[in-house]
Amino acid sequence: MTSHTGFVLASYGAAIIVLAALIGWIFIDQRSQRQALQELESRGVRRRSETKMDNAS
Amino acid sequence: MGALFLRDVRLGLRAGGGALVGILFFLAVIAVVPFGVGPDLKLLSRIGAAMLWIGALLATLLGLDRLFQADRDDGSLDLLIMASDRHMLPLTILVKCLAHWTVSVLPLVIASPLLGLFMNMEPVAIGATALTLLVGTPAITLIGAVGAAVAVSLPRGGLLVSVIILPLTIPVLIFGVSASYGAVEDPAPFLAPFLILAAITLFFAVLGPIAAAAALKSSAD
Amino acid sequence: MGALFLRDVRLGLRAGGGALVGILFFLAVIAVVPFGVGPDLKLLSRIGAAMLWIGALLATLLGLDRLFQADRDDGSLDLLIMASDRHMLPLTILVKCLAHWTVSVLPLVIASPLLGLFMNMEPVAIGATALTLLVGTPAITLIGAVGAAVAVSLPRGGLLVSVIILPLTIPVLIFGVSASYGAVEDPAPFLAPFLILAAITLFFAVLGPIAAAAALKSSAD
Amino acid sequence: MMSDAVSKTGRWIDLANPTRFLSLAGGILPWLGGLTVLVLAIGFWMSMNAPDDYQQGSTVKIMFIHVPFAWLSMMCYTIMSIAALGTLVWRHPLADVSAKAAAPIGAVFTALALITGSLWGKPMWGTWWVWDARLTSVFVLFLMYLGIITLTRAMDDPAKSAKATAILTLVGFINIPIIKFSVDWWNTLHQPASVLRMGGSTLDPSYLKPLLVMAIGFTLLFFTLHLMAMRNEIWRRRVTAMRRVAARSADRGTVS
Amino acid sequence: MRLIAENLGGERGGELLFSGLHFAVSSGEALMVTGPNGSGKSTLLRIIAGLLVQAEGMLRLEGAPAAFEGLAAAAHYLGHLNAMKPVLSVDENLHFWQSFNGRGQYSIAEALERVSLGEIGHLPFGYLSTGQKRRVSIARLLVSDRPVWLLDEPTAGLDKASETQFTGLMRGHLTSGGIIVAATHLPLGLEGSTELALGAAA
Amino acid sequence: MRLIAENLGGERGGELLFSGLHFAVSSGEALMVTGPNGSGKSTLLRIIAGLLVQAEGMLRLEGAPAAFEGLAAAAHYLGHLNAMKPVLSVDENLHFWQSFNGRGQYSIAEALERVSLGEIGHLPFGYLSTGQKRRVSIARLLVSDRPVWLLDEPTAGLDKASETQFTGLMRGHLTSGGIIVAATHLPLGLEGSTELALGAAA
Ligand code: HEM
Ligand SMILES: Nc1ncnc2c1ncn2[C@@H]1O[C@H](COP(=O)(O)OP(=O)(O)OP(=O)(O)O)[C@@H](O)[C@H]1O
Ligand SMILES: Nc1ncnc2c1ncn2[C@@H]1O[C@H](COP(=O)(O)OP(=O)(O)OP(=O)(O)O)[C@@H](O)[C@H]1O
Ligand SMILES: [Mg+2]
Ligand SMILES: [Mg+2]
Repeated sequence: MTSHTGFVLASYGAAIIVLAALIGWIFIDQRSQRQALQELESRGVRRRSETKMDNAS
Repeated sequence: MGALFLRDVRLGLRAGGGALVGILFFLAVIAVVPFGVGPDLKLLSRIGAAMLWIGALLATLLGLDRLFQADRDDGSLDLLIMASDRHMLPLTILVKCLAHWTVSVLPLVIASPLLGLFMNMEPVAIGATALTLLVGTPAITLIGAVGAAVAVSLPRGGLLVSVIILPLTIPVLIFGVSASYGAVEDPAPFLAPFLILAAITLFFAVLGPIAAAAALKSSAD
Repeated sequence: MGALFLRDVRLGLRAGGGALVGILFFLAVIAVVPFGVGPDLKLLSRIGAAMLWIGALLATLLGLDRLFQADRDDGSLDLLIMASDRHMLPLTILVKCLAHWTVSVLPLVIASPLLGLFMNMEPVAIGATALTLLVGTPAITLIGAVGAAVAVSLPRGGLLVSVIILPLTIPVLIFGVSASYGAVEDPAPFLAPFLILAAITLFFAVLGPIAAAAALKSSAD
Repeated sequence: MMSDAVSKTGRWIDLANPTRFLSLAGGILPWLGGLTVLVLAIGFWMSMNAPDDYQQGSTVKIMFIHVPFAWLSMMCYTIMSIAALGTLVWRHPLADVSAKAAAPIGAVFTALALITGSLWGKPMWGTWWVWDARLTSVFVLFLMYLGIITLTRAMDDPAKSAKATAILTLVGFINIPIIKFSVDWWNTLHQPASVLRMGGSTLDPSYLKPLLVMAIGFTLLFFTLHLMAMRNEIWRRRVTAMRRVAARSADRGTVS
Repeated sequence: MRLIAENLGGERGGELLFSGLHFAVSSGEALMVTGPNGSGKSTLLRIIAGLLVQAEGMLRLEGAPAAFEGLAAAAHYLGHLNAMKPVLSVDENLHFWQSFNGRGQYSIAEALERVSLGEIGHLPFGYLSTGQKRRVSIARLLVSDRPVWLLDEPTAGLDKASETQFTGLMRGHLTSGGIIVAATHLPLGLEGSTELALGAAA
Repeated sequence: MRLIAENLGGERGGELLFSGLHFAVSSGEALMVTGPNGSGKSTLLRIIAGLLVQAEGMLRLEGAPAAFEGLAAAAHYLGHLNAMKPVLSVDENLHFWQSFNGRGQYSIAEALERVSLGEIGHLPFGYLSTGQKRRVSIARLLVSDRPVWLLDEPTAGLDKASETQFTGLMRGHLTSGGIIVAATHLPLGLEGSTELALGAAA
C-alpha cells in the first residue's frame, strides 16, 4: 500500500507543477500585454475605432 | 465539372507522377515491415491488412497538401471561387478530390492485391482488403481536403496538413481494418464495419467538401 | 551560406507552423498504427523500429518535392544559380537540404525515443533506432534532393523522378531498420548495417548535391 | 447579400463589444478567482480525508484529480466547438478570441488527464500505457489540441486564422463522442462511466462527494483561466492593431 | 445592366484603404480605376469580384441576364496571375476555362487569332513569353461567357501592337453590351470611359 | 568594365530567335533591348545572366573588379518574378539577399527609403501591393553588390512617381560606374542610352 503513495504524490505534484506553469504563463502574458498597451498609449497611438469615435464626437 | 476532373487528372499524370509515388511508397512500407516482424509468415499474414491500410493512409497524405495550393499559386483558385454561383463550390471541391483520388490513390488500391500476396495473405482476405480500400480511401481524401483547405495559405503546410487530418482519419482506419479481418476470421463480422465504412465515406463526401469550401472562401484575399 | 540556411529554416518554421509540427506529425502517425494493428504490445514493440523509420521516410518526403520548386516559382532559383561562381552550387544545395532536414526531420529524430516508449520498445532498441535515424535520414533528404532537382528541370513533369528516387531510399530504410533490430536481437549484427548506413549517407552527401546541381543548371531556362 | 452579412457583423459588434467584455471580466475575475481557491482548498481537504479503497488502496485519491481533468479536457473542446459555431454562424467577434484562448488551457488539462491516468495505470494495470480505445482517443484529443494551437500560431492574421481554426475544430468534434463512448463500444481496460451515466451514479458517496467538489473547483479554475486568457488575447490584438497603425501613419509622415 | 456601388469602403489588414465610393457603370461603359501603388485598386477589384468582403457600403448588379445570378457569377477577373497551368498546352488551358465558365462569344481558335497567337495553341503554356502569356489570359476573357470584365493592369507586359489590339477587343466587348472595370497605371486608350482616382498612399 | 557580345545568337525550343548580335556596353552606359512580345528580349537577358546557353557567338565582361570572377557573378538579374518569399518580412527577404550577394552600396533601411517604402520593412512581403513588391525588388538591387544590372521590364506595375524615382536610381548606378541592360516596352527615361531592337516575331 505504501508503495502506492508515491504514485498519488507524483500525480498531485505533476498536477500542481503543470497548473502553476499555466497560471504563471497567463500572468506573464498579461503583464507584457499591459505594458505594451501602456507604452503605445503613452506614445499617443490610438486604435482606428477610437479615432473614428473621436472624430464623430 | 467534367472539364475540371479531366484537367486535374491530366495535371496529376503529367506533372507529379502521383500514381507511382503512391505505389512506390507503399512498396517501401511493405519492404520494411518484414524486417521488423521477422520472417514469420503467419504473423505477416495477420498484420497484412493493417499494413495495407496504414500504407494507403500514409500514401494518400503525400501530395494532398498541394490540392488547393497549386491552384492558389497560379490564380486559378480565385476564378474557381468566383464561379461558385454556377458551380457550387463544394461540388467543385468534390470533383477535385475525386481527381486526386483517381490519380494518386486508385492505382494503389489496384496494386494492393499484389502486395497482399507479398504479405502472404489469403485470397479472401486480399479481396476483402482491396474492397475496403476501394470504399474507404475516398473518405481519407475527403477529410484531407478539409486540412488542405484550412492550410492553403501556408506555403509549406505539408506536415501540418497531415497532423491535422491524421487524427480524424482514425475511424476510417478502424472500420476498414476490422472489416478486412471480419472477412476471414469467423466471429468477427464483415458486413457491419463495411457498411459503417461506406457510411463514413458518404458522410465525408458531404461534410468534407462543405467544410473545405467554407475554409477556402474565407482564405481568399 | 549561413544566411541561406537561416532563411530556409525560418521559412520552414513559419510556413509550416513551427518545429513542433514535425514531432506532432510523428505522434499522429504512431497513434494511428495501434488502431490498425491492434493494441497488442508485444507486436507493437516488434514493429516499433520499422514504424519509426516509415514515419521518418514519410516526413522527409512530404514537402521535399517543393525543395527547389518553391524557389523556382518565385524566381529565387535563378539568382541562386547565378551566384554559383561565388557560392558553389552543390554547397548551396547541401545547405538547403540541411535546412530541410533540420526543420522537418530532426525534431522527429529527437522525439523518436519518446515514441519508442509509446510503442513499448526496449531501451536499447530505442537508442539504436534513434541513432540510426540520426545517421540515416540525411541520406533520404539528399537522395530526394536529386529527385526534386530533376523534377524542376522537366517542364512537362517528372514521371521518372519518383521511380528513380524512391527505390534508392529503400536500401537506406532496410539498413536502418536492420541495424535497429541488430541492436536487440542476438544473431543479427548491429555494426555492419549501421556502418553501411553511414557510408550511404556520406556517399550521397557528396553525390547528391553534385547530381542535383547538374540537374538544376540544365533546368534554368 | 454580402452587405447584409456586413451589417449583421456590425450589429454583433455593438452587442458584444470587446471593451464592455474587458470591464465585465475585470469585475468578475477577483470574485471568481477567490471562489476557485476556496472550493479547491475544500476539495483538496476532503480528498485527503477520503478513506482508502479496499481494492485500489490509496491510489483511489488519484481519481479526485484524474476524473475532473478528463472531464474538463472534453468540456474545453466542447466550448471551443461552440465558439467555432459562434465564429462561423453568428460571426461573433469574441467567439474566435474564446476559442483561441481556450486551446492551450484545454491542452494542459488533457496532458494532466494523460499524466495522472498513466500514474494510476502503473499500479492498477501494471503498465504506464496501453493502446486501449479510451486512452488512445484522449491521446488523439491531445494531438488535436496541439494541431489547433499550431494552426492558430502559423497564421499571423487573426481574421484569416479564425475561420480556418473554427472549421477544423468543428470537424474534429467527432472525436468527443468517440472518447465518451469508446469504453462502451470496444471492451477495454478502462473504467466504464460510473458517475455520469443513465440510471444514476454507482459510486460510493464517500468518494462521490470529494470528487464532485474537486470537479467544481477545477471547472471554476478553468473558467477563471479562460477569462484571463481571453482578456490577454484581446489586449494582444489591440497591441498589434495599434502597432500597425503606428507604422502606417509614420509612413505617411502624419503621426496621429 | 448596371453595376452600382454605394458608399463602398475597403480595408486590408484592419486598415481602411478607401471609403464612401459611389459609382455606377452601365452596359457599354468602362470605369478606369487609377491611383498610386498601394492605394487599393486591386483591393477594389477583388471586392467587386466577391473575393474580399467590403468594409462598408453596398454593391449590386442590376438587370443582369437571367443566366447570371450574382455579381460574382457575371464577372470575369483577370488578375496579376494568369490562372493557367504551365504544363498543359494553351489549348487545354483555354478549353478548361471555356467549359468551366460557359462558352463565350468566340471559339478558342478565333480567340487566339484575335490576340495574334493563332499558331501556338499546341505549345505548353509555360513555354510562352511574358507578353504571350498575358495575351492568352486575354483570350480566356474572349472564350468565356461573362459580361463584366474586371481587369487588373491588363496590359502589363504587352507590346505596343498588342496594346492597341487589346483596346480594340475592349471596345468590341463594350459595344456588345459588356461592362469593364480596369485598374491601370497606363492610359488604356478607351475614349469616353470614366475615371475613378483612389487616394494617395504609401 | 565592358560587356561585349560578338555575333551572339539565342534559341528557344530549337528555334533561333536572334543571331549575329554585336554590342558593347561600357561602365556608365545603358542598353535598352526593345521588340515585340516573343522577340527574345528575356531570352537575351537570361543568356547574359548565364541562365541560358547562347546558340552561337561570344559574350564576355572585360576589366571587371577582381571580386567578380565571371559575368554571372557580376550581374544581378531582375526578372518578372520578384525572388522574395511572401511569408518572410521585407527586411528578412532583403537581408537574405544582401548577405548572399554581398553587401552593396546601401543598407537595407536606406534602400527601402530610396524606393519610398521606409516604414514597411516589418510587414510580410506577401502583404504588399504589386507595385510595392516591385519596388522591394528594386531595393534588392541597391543592397546587393553587383555592377551589372539585368532588368526585365523593371517598371511593370509601378506608378508614375515610382517610375521617375527608379530612373533616378538607374542614373545613380550608371554614374557610379555600373552597367545596365534592360528589356522594356516603355521608355525608361534614360537619355543617352543605346537601343537594341530585336526583330518581330509571333
Ligand atoms: C492515461 C490513462 C488514462 C486516460 C487517458 C483516461 C481518460 C479518462 C477519461 C477521458 C475519463 C472521462 C470518461 C467519461 O466521463 O465518460 C476518465 C474517467 C475515469 N477514469 Fe480514466 N483514464 C486513464 C487511466 C485511468 C486509470 C488507470 C484508472 C483506474 C484504474 C482510471 C479510472 C477512471 C475512472 C474511475 C473514471 C471515472 C469514470 C466515470 O465515472 O465516468 N482511468 N478517464
Ligand atoms: N494580403 C494582404 N494583407 C494585408 N494587407 C494587404 C494585403 N494585400 C495588400 N495589402 C495592403 O493593402 C494596400 C493596397 O493594396 P492593393 O494591392 O489594393 O494596391 P494597388 O492599388 O493595387 O497597388 P498597385 O498599383 O501596386 O497594384 C497596400 O498598402 C498593401 O500593403
Ligand atoms: N521555356 C521555354 N521553352 C521554349 N520556348 C520558350 C520558352 N520560353 C520562351 N520561349 C519562346 O521563346 C520566344 C521568346 O521568348 P522571350 O521570353 O525571350 O520573349 P520576350 O521578347 O521577352 O517577350 P515579352 O515581351 O513577351 O516578354 C517566345 O516565342 C517563346 O514562346
Ligand atoms: Mg494592384
Ligand atoms: Mg520577356
